[in-house]
Amino acid sequence: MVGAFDFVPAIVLLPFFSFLVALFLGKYMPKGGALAGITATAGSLLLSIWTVLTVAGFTGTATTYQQTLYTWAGGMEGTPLPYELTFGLLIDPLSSMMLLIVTLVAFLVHVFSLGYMNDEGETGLPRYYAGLGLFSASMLGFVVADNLLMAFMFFELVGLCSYLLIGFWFREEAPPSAAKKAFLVTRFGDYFFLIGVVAVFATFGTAAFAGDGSFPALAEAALAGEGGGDVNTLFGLDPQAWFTVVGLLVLGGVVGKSAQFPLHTWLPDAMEGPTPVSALIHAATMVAAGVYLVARMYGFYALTPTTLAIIAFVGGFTALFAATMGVVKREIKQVLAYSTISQYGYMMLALGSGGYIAATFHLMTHAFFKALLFLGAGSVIIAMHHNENMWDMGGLKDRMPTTYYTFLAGSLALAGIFPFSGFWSKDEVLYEALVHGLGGSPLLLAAWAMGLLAVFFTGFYTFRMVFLTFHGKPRTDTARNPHGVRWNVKGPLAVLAVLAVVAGFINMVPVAKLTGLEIEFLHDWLAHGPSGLTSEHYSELTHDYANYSVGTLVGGELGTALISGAVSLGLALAGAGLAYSLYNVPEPVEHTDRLGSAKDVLFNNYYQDEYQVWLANDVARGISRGADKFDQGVVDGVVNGISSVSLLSGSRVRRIQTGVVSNYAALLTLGLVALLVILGLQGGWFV
Amino acid sequence: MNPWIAIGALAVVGIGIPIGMMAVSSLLRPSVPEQGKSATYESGEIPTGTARIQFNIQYYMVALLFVVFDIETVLIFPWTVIYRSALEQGVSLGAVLTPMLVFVGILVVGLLWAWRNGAVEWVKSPRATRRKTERQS
Amino acid sequence: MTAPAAFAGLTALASPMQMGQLPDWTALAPVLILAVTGLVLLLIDSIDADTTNSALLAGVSTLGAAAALAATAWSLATGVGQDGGAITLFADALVVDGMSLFFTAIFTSVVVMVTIASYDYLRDHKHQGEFYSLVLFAASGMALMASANSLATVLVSLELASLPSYVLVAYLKENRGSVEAGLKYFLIGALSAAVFTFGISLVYAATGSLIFADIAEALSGGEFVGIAGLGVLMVAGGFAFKTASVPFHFWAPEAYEGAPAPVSAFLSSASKAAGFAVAFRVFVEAFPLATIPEGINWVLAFQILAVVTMTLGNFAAATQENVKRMLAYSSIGHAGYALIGLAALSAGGSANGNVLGASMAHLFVYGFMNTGAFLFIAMVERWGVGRTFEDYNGLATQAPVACVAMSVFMFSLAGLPPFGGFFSKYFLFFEAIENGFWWLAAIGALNSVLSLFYYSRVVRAMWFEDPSGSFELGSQPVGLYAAVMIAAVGTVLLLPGFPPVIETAQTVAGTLFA
Amino acid sequence: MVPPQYYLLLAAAIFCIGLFGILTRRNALLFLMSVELMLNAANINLVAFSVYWGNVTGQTLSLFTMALAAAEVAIGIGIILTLYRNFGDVDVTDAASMRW
Repeated sequence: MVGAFDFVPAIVLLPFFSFLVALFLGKYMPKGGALAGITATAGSLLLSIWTVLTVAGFTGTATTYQQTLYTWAGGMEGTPLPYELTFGLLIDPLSSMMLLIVTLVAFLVHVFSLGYMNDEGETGLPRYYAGLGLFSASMLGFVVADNLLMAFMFFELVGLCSYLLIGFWFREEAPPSAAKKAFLVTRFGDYFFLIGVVAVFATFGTAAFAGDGSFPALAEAALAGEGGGDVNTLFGLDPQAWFTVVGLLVLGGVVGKSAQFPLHTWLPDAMEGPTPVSALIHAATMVAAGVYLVARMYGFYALTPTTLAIIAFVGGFTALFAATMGVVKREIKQVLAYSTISQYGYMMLALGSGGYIAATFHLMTHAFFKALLFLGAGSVIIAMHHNENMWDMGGLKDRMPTTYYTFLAGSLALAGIFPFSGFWSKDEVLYEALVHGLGGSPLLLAAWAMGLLAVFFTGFYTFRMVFLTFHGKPRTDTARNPHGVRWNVKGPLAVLAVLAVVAGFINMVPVAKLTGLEIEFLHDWLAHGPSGLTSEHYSELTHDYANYSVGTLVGGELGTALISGAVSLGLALAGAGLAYSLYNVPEPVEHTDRLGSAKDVLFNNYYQDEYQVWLANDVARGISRGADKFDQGVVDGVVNGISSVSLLSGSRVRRIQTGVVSNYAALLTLGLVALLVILGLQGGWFV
Repeated sequence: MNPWIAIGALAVVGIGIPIGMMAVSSLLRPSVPEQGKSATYESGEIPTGTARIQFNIQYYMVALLFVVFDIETVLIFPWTVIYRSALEQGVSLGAVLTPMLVFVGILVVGLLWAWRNGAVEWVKSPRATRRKTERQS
Repeated sequence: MTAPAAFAGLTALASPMQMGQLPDWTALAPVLILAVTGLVLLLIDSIDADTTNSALLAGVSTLGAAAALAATAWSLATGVGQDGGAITLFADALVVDGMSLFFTAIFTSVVVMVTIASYDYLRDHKHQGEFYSLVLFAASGMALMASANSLATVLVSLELASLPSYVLVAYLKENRGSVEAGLKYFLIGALSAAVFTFGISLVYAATGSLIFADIAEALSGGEFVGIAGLGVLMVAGGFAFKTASVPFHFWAPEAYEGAPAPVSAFLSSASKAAGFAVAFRVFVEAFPLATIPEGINWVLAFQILAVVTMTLGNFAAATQENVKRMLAYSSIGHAGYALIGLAALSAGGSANGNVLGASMAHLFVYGFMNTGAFLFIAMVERWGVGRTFEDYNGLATQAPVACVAMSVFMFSLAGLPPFGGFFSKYFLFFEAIENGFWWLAAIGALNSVLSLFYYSRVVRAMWFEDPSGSFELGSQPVGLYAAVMIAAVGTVLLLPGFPPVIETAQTVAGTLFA
Repeated sequence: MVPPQYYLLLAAAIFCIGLFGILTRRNALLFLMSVELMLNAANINLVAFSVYWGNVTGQTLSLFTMALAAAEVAIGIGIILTLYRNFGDVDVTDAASMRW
């Protein structure tokens, strides 16, 4: 029977096909290939919905799917390659949910691009749509990958596409350099990832995510003392320590792609790209890829408490750190950029503190409301004739109500105001960190505290942005007479706004705990799937290997959940309230001076760029200079020496070819006699 | 008796006789050096030029063909040796004859080619051709 | 050959075997097709002695070679000589098995490419009929070499392959380079043939037989070790000549450089493979390591030959100025790699069959990439572009497609992924390590690194350097283009297509040791 | 009966004479003659040991060797002729334009 799973490859291939179409035929098509992209992503979206329904069990019994499509190396009998390198599909609740998110956002971004790019008369549209198509295709390929190597390859493709798209306006000065920065910084993380992939192969002989022979399962067996012989640890480390090393190596790629501290610096610069691209990058694709990867191989991370703790700590710190920087930004997209970093920090915090479901939940809700915010910002930018400075806006509320209300919905979600989706997911993230912190892992409490504090800043900068943009009086002429936007901008905004409001209802943990109703749909969703890939299995693992257990405040789990929710809501409201009092006035002024010297620090993003540039320039240059000396002097010396010796001996060797055939005969005879003597002496022919 | 003694004796005698004869004659004969004695014998003609003159290439061509085809007949010898006994032992005539016919057939193809490409023609040397045309004119 | 054995041979020739099955001699179909095509070409040339109808001649020879290739492929596919054991003919003088068919496939593929390419290369030349028939006679000699099961047939078939080759190298008889090359090739060849024949006579003296299996049995008695050892060494010398291995390689640089480029392609690919085919069979079957007296350590000889050959070939190639001569030396270097197939054997080694198979697979891939490279040279010669690296500068601006093909050949020869040459070399070195000869693999790998230097020089000249003069390439030679493209496509396709090749090669090689 | 070593020695001697000729003579025709000598050394071995082992294999092969020698000479003469035409001599060391 033909089921949804037979069409899963098409989900990936359709956008790829649109990439080809846009690339080669785009200039002959109306709208520069946009329609191809829209059709393809719409098709992918429909197929993803079908897939999700199948996984949910609506269309039959088969609810997961794992299939190797193509073995491109190894696996032949008697070959020296001990590993099989394959392309395969893995469809389980996690990946099918992600498919849905990615295809939905990609589809809406394509539609929105009609308004943002086509209607604005941009040139180079085929290139743009080709990039979008390839971007979506690579992300989808990454999502359905059933092994780490395939995931890595698509991960890199995603990085490449982001480079192409961020640098779309390559004739200007900033975008190419931002693209380069994005590429290089994420590549820096990916080096570690690549080493990690190799380490996984070397250790386990496989990189499959799921199944009995998958590397998380093998790692688990090795730690449990069963079948430890199948695992080769390197450098004489015991399995636990070695797995930590491997996990951290892979985490390098995650930190780079998901813009976690200290590799987050590329992301704000990436705002130089077209706004729909920013939406795609931050909501559904590139940045999400890192977090998704951790979730994908959570069965492995759950085994190594050190890695988990690092993930949680980095996440919590990034959440707070980025939120504080978002407070002072003047440009609307910059604020959103820092909020993205901050929100992904929450997801990492959740993953690190054993909240697999919470992270997935926040990944989903964030995808919706962040896509909404970016598209809304895009709409504002269209209206403002591509001026992004919030201090030039104001009062747009009345002139573009659709944008305003949808943007407001997104902002409420982002700030975590009840009952918008962001509240539920962020609340669950913090709840998980809290209970596991209380349950005997005090380190998590520190991460939790940072996350909690970040809630306040989130509320503040979110509403500062809203008030500055939409409220008050218009501060410039453009703001007084904004450019109108059409259906292709409003449509996606509306869809996303609805989702941003309701997406949280699929997993209302505090309500469930309060009422005892079975409404934790996401829990149930992630609890089924291939054995070893379920949330229950993960919580067992974190419990057994990382000693994560649930601790509570007063009132048991329910009380803790309520207190946690109330505190975070309160902080968010406090932040929003502060913003209200400062900025919801007809003529808001900058209050940053009150921050004193902290202002400079914040404006300069804690001098992150500076120190990295210093690192790159001075330290790295110093090291490079030393390395260069070493390279030029010693390595090159040796290499040049060898090569000149080779060439010299080559020119000597060729001299025996004298051109005189008599000499050849003599040398031939000599050679034969020499062989005869060697073999004769060795074999004792002469005795 | 060791047969080698006989062979050795034969060799000694065989080498000894001519050496002895030459030695004796050189002792007996009078020595009258004269230029005519050391000259190359050319049936009484006075020799001119060196012996190393260019022969017509066709000498070599025919000689080559002869060498090749002559030696190929060597390969027919083993066949002739077994031909009769093979027939007597009941091998069919076709089986005995076919290989040799194929062999000769291949040689014939080669000969045909050589013939058609002028290897067996007694081609005129350029000088001879020139002389002929001069005579006609 | 005793008389009754000869009768048996005759009977086998004439009478069909079992009902419903092809008679055994049909297993020789590829050889017969090649030889008959050669004769047909001679006949065509006899009928019209001055013909320069190259389309007819090239067409007939290509058809013949393709038919032989098809027959070989059919035999390989249907398991002739493999499923039911090897087919032996003429009282064990010839054998048709998987290995002989595998090598015949290499020869016939190369002949197809060479004859297609010659269509253009030989235009305006006289004596084309002879050229094509000589190529086919040499090819049938090579195919016979792969099937030889007795030192007598080895000698005859080796000469059948060599004698036409001498003439082919000297084919351009007005060209001093070609004549000089032919002379050197011939003189060294004659000397090597004499050494080889003397070696055979010594082996015969020590064992009293020329059939491989009987030689192996007689040698296991351990008598006449000295004589047999000298004979084995001299026989190895004969093969070293055919495969252009040091110290019998001296003819190769000159012959490849001076010969018409299609002939260079033919010699350096097919002729070399033929030498390896017969060497593999002789040394594995007639002088098997398992039973040969310890004093005859031919593996040591091949180890020395392999190391010296690849090192000398690559080092000398690195400093060449002439592209064709560089390829000639690189061809010597590749002979060194292929020699690993014999040098990395050991008595009772677990991976013996795999090593030999990997070497065979390397020769298969080499057949395509090296032929293609020389045919590209042929095309460049046809265009009248010079021969040195400088003359190739900027060639890509004029002939991008051909230069892409040439770059594929160069990178594949260097063993870079993603081309066929990468896998074949990789497997060769890997199997050598598996069989315990990591140092051979290490030397091979070092040499490969060096080879990258001079191969990339060609690519750099073609693509990155500015032309030193203006090109007048003139017409596009269709046949040459087609042949180069066939080789390029073959080289690329051999990456995904490599598994069946290596599997076939290792299976048929494994049966030799069984 | 003559012991077989003697034949071997005779063959080896003739082989070495041929080899000596190859190494010292520059005339292409003498080169060819030397090669013939070496081939005949092999023939001596073959015939002698054919008798020693009591089978005709060696003798048969010697016939083949002779035929091959003849074919080789035929081709050799042809190549030497073109050599003469191009280089004006049959000295093998004259043809040395390609080297290194």
